[in-house]
Amino acid sequence: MTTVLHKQEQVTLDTFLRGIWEENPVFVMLLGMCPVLAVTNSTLNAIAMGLATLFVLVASGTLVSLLRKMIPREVRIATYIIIIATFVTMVDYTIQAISLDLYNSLGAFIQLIVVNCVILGRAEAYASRQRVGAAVVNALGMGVGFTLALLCLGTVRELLGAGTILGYPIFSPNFEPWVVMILPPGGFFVLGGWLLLFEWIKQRRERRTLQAQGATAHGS
Amino acid sequence: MALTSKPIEIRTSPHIRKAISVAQIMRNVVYALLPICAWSVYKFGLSALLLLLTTTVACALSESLFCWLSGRNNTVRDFSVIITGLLLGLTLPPGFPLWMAAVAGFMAIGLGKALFGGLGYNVMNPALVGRAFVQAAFPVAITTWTPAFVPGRFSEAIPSTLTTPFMTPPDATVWIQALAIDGFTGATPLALQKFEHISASTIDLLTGVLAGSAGESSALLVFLCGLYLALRGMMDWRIPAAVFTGTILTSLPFYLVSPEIYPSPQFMILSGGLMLGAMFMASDMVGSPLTPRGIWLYGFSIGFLTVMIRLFGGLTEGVMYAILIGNVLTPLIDSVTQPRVYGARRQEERP
Amino acid sequence: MNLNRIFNKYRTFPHGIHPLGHKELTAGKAIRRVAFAPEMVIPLSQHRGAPAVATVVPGQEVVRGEPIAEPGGFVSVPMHSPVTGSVKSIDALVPSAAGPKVRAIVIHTYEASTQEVLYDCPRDLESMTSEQLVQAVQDAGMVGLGGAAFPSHVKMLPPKGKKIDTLLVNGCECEPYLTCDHRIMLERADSLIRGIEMALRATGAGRAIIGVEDNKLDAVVHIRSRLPSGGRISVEAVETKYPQGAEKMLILALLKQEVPSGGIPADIGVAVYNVGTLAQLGDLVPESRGLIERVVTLSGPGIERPGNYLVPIGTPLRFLLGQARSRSDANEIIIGGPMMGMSVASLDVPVTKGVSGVVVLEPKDPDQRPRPIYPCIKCSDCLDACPVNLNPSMLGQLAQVREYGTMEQAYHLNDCFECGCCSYVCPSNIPLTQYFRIAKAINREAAVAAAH
Amino acid sequence: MSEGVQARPQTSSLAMLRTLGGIAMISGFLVVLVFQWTKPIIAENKRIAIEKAVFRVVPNAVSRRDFILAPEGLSPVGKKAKGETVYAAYNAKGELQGVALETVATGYQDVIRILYGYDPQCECVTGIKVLKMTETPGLGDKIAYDPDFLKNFHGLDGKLSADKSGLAHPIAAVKHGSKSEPWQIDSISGATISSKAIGRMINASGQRMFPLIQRYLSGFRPPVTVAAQGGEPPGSDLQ
Amino acid sequence: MDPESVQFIFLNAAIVNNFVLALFLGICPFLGVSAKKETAWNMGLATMFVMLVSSVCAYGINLLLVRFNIEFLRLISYIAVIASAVQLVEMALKKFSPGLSRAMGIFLPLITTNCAILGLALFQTFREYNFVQSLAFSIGAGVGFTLALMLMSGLREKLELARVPSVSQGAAMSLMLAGLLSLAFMGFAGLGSSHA
Ligand SMILES: Cc1cc2nc3c(=O)[nH]c(=O)nc-3n(C[C@H](O)[C@H](O)[C@H](O)COP(=O)(O)O)c2cc1C
Ligand SMILES: Cc1cc2nc3c(=O)[nH]c(=O)nc-3n(C[C@H](O)[C@H](O)[C@H](O)COP(=O)(O)O)c2cc1C
Ligand SMILES: Cc1cc2nc3c(=O)[nH]c(=O)nc-3n(C[C@H](O)[C@H](O)[C@H](O)COP(=O)(O)O)c2cc1C
Ligand SMILES: Cc1cc2nc3c(=O)[nH]c(=O)nc-3n(C[C@H](O)[C@H](O)[C@H](O)CO)c2cc1C
Ligand code: SF4
Ligand code: SF4
Ligand code: SF4
Ligand code: SF4
Ligand code: FES
Repeated sequence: MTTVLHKQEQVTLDTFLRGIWEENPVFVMLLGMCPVLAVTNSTLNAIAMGLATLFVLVASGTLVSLLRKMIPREVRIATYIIIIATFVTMVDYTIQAISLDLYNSLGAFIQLIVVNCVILGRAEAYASRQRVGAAVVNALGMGVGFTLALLCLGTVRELLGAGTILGYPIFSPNFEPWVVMILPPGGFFVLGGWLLLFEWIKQRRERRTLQAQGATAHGS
Repeated sequence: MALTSKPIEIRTSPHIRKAISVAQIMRNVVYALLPICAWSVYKFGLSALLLLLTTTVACALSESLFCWLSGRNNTVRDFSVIITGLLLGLTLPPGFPLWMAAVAGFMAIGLGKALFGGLGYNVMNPALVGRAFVQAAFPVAITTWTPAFVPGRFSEAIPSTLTTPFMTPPDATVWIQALAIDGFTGATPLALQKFEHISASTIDLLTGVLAGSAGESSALLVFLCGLYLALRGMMDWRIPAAVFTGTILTSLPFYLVSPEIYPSPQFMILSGGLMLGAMFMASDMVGSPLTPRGIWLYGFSIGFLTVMIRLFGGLTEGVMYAILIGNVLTPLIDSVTQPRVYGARRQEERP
Repeated sequence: MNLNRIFNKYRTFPHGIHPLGHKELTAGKAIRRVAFAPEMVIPLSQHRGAPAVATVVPGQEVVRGEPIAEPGGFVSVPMHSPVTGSVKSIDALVPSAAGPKVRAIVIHTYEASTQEVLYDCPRDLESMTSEQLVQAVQDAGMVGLGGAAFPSHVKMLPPKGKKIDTLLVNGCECEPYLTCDHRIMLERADSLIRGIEMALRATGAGRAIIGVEDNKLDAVVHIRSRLPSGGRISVEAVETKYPQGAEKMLILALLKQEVPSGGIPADIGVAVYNVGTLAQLGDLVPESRGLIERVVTLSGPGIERPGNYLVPIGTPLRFLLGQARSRSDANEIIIGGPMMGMSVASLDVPVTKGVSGVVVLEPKDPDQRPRPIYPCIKCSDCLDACPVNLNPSMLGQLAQVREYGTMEQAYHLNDCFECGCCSYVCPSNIPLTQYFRIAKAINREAAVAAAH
Repeated sequence: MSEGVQARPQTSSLAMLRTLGGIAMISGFLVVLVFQWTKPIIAENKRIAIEKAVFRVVPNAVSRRDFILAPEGLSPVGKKAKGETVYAAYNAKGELQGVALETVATGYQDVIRILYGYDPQCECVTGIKVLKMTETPGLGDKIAYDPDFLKNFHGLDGKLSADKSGLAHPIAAVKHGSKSEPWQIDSISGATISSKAIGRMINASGQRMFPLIQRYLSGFRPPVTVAAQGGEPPGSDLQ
Repeated sequence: MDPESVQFIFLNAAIVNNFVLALFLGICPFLGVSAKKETAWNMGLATMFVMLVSSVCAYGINLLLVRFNIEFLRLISYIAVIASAVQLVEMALKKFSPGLSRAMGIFLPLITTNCAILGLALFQTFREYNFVQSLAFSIGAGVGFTLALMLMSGLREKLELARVPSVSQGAAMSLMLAGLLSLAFMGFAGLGSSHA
């Protein structure tokens, strides 16, 4: 078996930060959308889902990276899936043990972490090529990025849809919740809204830089 | 000769145009809606007036805002946004809190129109997008109906109308009980028919003395206003015709089998928002198909879906959702009903 | 859709539009001659096909009716001098209605030039074979006077394997303002019938049907009263609707047949001639004369003395409009009708064989007022107007994003004959027809580029 | 590029199997480990959940025992009998306080699943608890917490008909404010559909199950010791 | 309609609780492959087909798992068996119906590991559907997925000709459209439940 040589990445702060901003799995790469939309109707669910995904990302990344020299190319995807499914099953039972209510409100989406493209994608594109250290840091970054994105959605949806954050009322008791936000359309709208906001900021910044360049060109 | 003294214009053929433009059509639709608005103000008083004003102003302001944000010319003057505002107001319950109505107007334009590029590019009826949004956001407020012809309605608004923004409206039942109107249950004719199997009389439906949203009441008036537009060629009469056909053909078999449970086709057509929906909302050309066969299919689907939702769905009224579904079906309908071009060879003759 | 369709008893085609006719301005005005212009301009390419080749030299004297150019090929026709005078120049570049400058023969008119045609020679039609007849038609310089100016003799020879069995005579005159065909049918019915019989012989067709819109029932009655016995020729009224006069629509209305997409009428055994064309044929061929004048309607709100004029070919527009007293605030001058005609950029453009009318519009006309262009609101009015059942809305949207290939492949762009109905009805004021013209031109260029 | 040009030696099937097998072993080991560790905790969680629910719908209950009830007879859970699982609830003295039953129907959005208590003595419903629903928040979901609505089920009439084959009066939800009989449920205003679904499902379940409960009433013997009960809950959504 | 009945399960999975628009399953392909009607249709067909296969597989495996009391291996075995079953069927398809295989070809591997497929298998297990119910559920889910995909692709094709503001082009627009579709589908709530 030949191992294709990949450039081994130095572990830097960027290895971690990349997953949070530049390559944010949700807002930039649009991966793993189903859990993002499905479980973010409350902040608690969002956190739980994020942590569960984070755990599976890190654990499977570690294992894949450790075993990367031993896994034949032909069966690598199958191997990754089995590894991921294992950790997901572990998380699944752990959450059941922690709280049945939480488990019920997350529904099948904990088990569906298996097919979350973020995890398989990381295993295939990064962990299988990098040393354990880099793989873990990268997975951590991605997991935190994913969790943060879930939080972005979860807080907005819970705040508007129920007037609470983590179950604690934020507004005056008479606040009229916008029920649509915790219903399916609300998930799409809030994620779409975040993307619109980011795009708007991006375009504005580009315009500003262009203008700035134009101004300096004039000045010189 | 004087002829050369002035520059002559060069245009391409055709050099004449039918003397009717988009702004003109839109203005006439507004005219056609005014009698309906007037009737609803007469019926529900100050609250209805404030509601219509709020939705219209909210829509117009949102349109200006989004035009400004995207650096485009302000398009309020083409009047289409006024139609959106008025229709939105007409579909809401008369006592709907004004702040929610403003949210509806903002969503109608933002989510339903500006997002896609404005007039002509929206995929769904903006007014109904606005209404569907608040229906999902504030399900309680939007199903709270108040009685018509309340004494003193011109001097005093329904309490829920003036709710503080972002707050829960006061319970309407207290106010209604205080009025002590005989037999008012807060149920629309459709709800009565669905849950109690009591059909309102045709005359009541035609003249509209019953509870319901500001615009869903007098079927006759709405019909006449729509007729005006159709006769002036500013609305495609085939769409309402197809909606009515679809409604009748779908509801008739049920009615014939068990008239004690299922309502008659004429009740179906005259009750709820069907008349307003068919005449003014399904007929919005932007969201309806282009092809002749497509137009019939579209109208028929709306009639069919309306009856299905009314008879077998959870909601009492299905017109809004039927039209929205019709709107999203439009691209598919269009693509399967392209007309046969003159002289086109038949399939088997193709090489 | 309109109720008219249900109550009208005359045949027609689906869709189309009903613009205001304005025919009352000129319908009652008998054909009158105009004076000769001091200088006549005769472009060498007034027709479809190859340009004619000049046979005169500068300074040469010509008499009215004398050939001055010979055909440049089979799909081409000779030219004849409309006046007696001297050739001032050949190959001069003069403005054309379409815009670019074209080559032309310029003739200086002698003051003494008379209306008498000095160059003719009567002949016996009965003894001529159909080949000889076709040749005679070409020698007469005849092209379609209905607007397209396609050499008439070409249409008499169907492509191999095809046979013409029906002659349709197009007396619809569906364009607003124009009444020249109407006057010809009223005033020259006998010439028309002579021309039809000649065309029947030349093509070998068994019958001829004259189609006339029902706003000209007087013409129907008049022609019926002059028809020869035998029943080979008949007159049918059709509904007044634009573009009833387009040959594909007329064929559909009268014969319930469709010309296959991309084909010509000969494919289904039909040849279509304009009434003016055949009336001229009936006059010219027996005398061996050439086409040197035609009836032109001058009309529109910008004209003080509207009417039908017999205009020598080559008369510059400036001279003609002076004769008809054009108003000074006229803003748009159209050669042809307002639906399909071209607005001219220069008054030095001469009247050519294809010019059926000159319409002068004014800015205050309600259908002329400038309006903003809106996005397509999908009102489907254009689909209900398009006589060939295209989807102009979709075509227009595709044109705006420059999807010209898709327009042709998926939406039958090439079946559009640019009648203008879609632009006419569009409430958003989108220049649809113009888009389609551009799209076709671009596709043609792309195809040419691809062939090389 | 040089690696690409070299023919890659085929990985032997043995190597593949070895790897896959190894991975499978590891994962099997991990899963079993976690499963074994969490099993008792989860079981305990489920037991508490069921007990909470049962004790909520049957007042004064402190212990429970699960039975399978079918027209053919009553048998304790565990024996492979076919029928519906019911939860008998007992007070501190070991007397039968009531029976908790599960039932479903479609509400406004989707299926609603509830647990409700039935007291064979008074022949009435003693309470309900919504186990699962997706009704509209603020409207349909009031069936779970609206005190006025829940009051309907404190002593809702479920008397058997004379021939003991069904209910004397069908249980049904009526429009808000028009309850006039003890077997009627006063609907929530604005959520008639959800309320009617509750009425419908209790009626359907009651018509079938109440006669059986009455017929086999003597079979509902209390557990031997209160604490010994529990164990694996029956397969159900009850958690 | 009885909530356990086959018709109800079908209708519910296809429309009322549409997999994509109400349950958020299969969002990635829904956003990724809905730009053109043609590809959307092929993707829909492929998904329907894989759903049917995986539903049958999952039903069979679950019987075994319950029989041997090893439910904790459910997730691992589902995903492994579904993946290999689709692989097998794909090979068979290539052999017997190359045309169909070409149309669905590129999508099959993509689908195998997506939430809609695994979600379907898990849901039918949680809901304890019998074999016929599982079939109805999988066909309904497939039809619903295809419907959502076709509607979305129609809208997106139409909007390709629109003057969309630069900010809302791309993924944000697709999500908003999905939200609007989901909003419109709320009208079907409760369809099929009787209210008498
Ligand atoms: C390239 C070309 C070739 C044609 N060939 C023939 C022909 O062979 N026979 C015929 O009868 N007409 C022929 N036509 C004439 C057309 O059918 C038609 O009568 C002419 O273009 C004028 O039609 P219009 O005024 O409707 O545009 C041809 C036209 C064109 C443009
Ligand atoms: C939109 C359109 C309208 C036309 N209208 C007329 C008409 O009213 N009368 C007419 O004779 N020809 C009309 N034509 C031209 C005819 O199609 C056809 O070319 C002509 O009748 C052939 O006769 P000709 O070659 O003698 O001119 C129209 C063509 C088009 C494309
Ligand atoms: C967005 C929306 C959500 C609704 N949700 C529910 C619901 O969850 N449960 C319910 O019974 N009715 C719900 N309804 C109301 C029903 O459609 C119906 O109008 C109501 O049940 C009739 O009850 P009433 O006669 O007491 O007003 C909802 C209505 C809307 C508009
Ligand atoms: C006959 C007719 C009906 C219309 N109906 C609506 C409508 O229901 N809702 C709406 O927002 N605008 C309506 N409009 C206005 C306009 O078409 C609408 O704002 C566009 O959808 C915006 O692109 C209507 C216009 C006409 C001519
Ligand atoms: S000039 Fe042309 S368009 Fe006008 S009537 Fe004659 S044929 Fe028709
Ligand atoms: S110009 Fe072309 S597309 Fe427009 S109506 Fe005429 S034939 Fe149809
Ligand atoms: S594009 Fe127009 S002008 Fe050119 S040949 Fe075709 S019909 Fe004639
Ligand atoms: S007539 Fe104009 S606005 Fe109407 S559909 Fe056609 S192109 Fe669009
Ligand atoms: S996360 Fe559901 S399909 Fe990708």
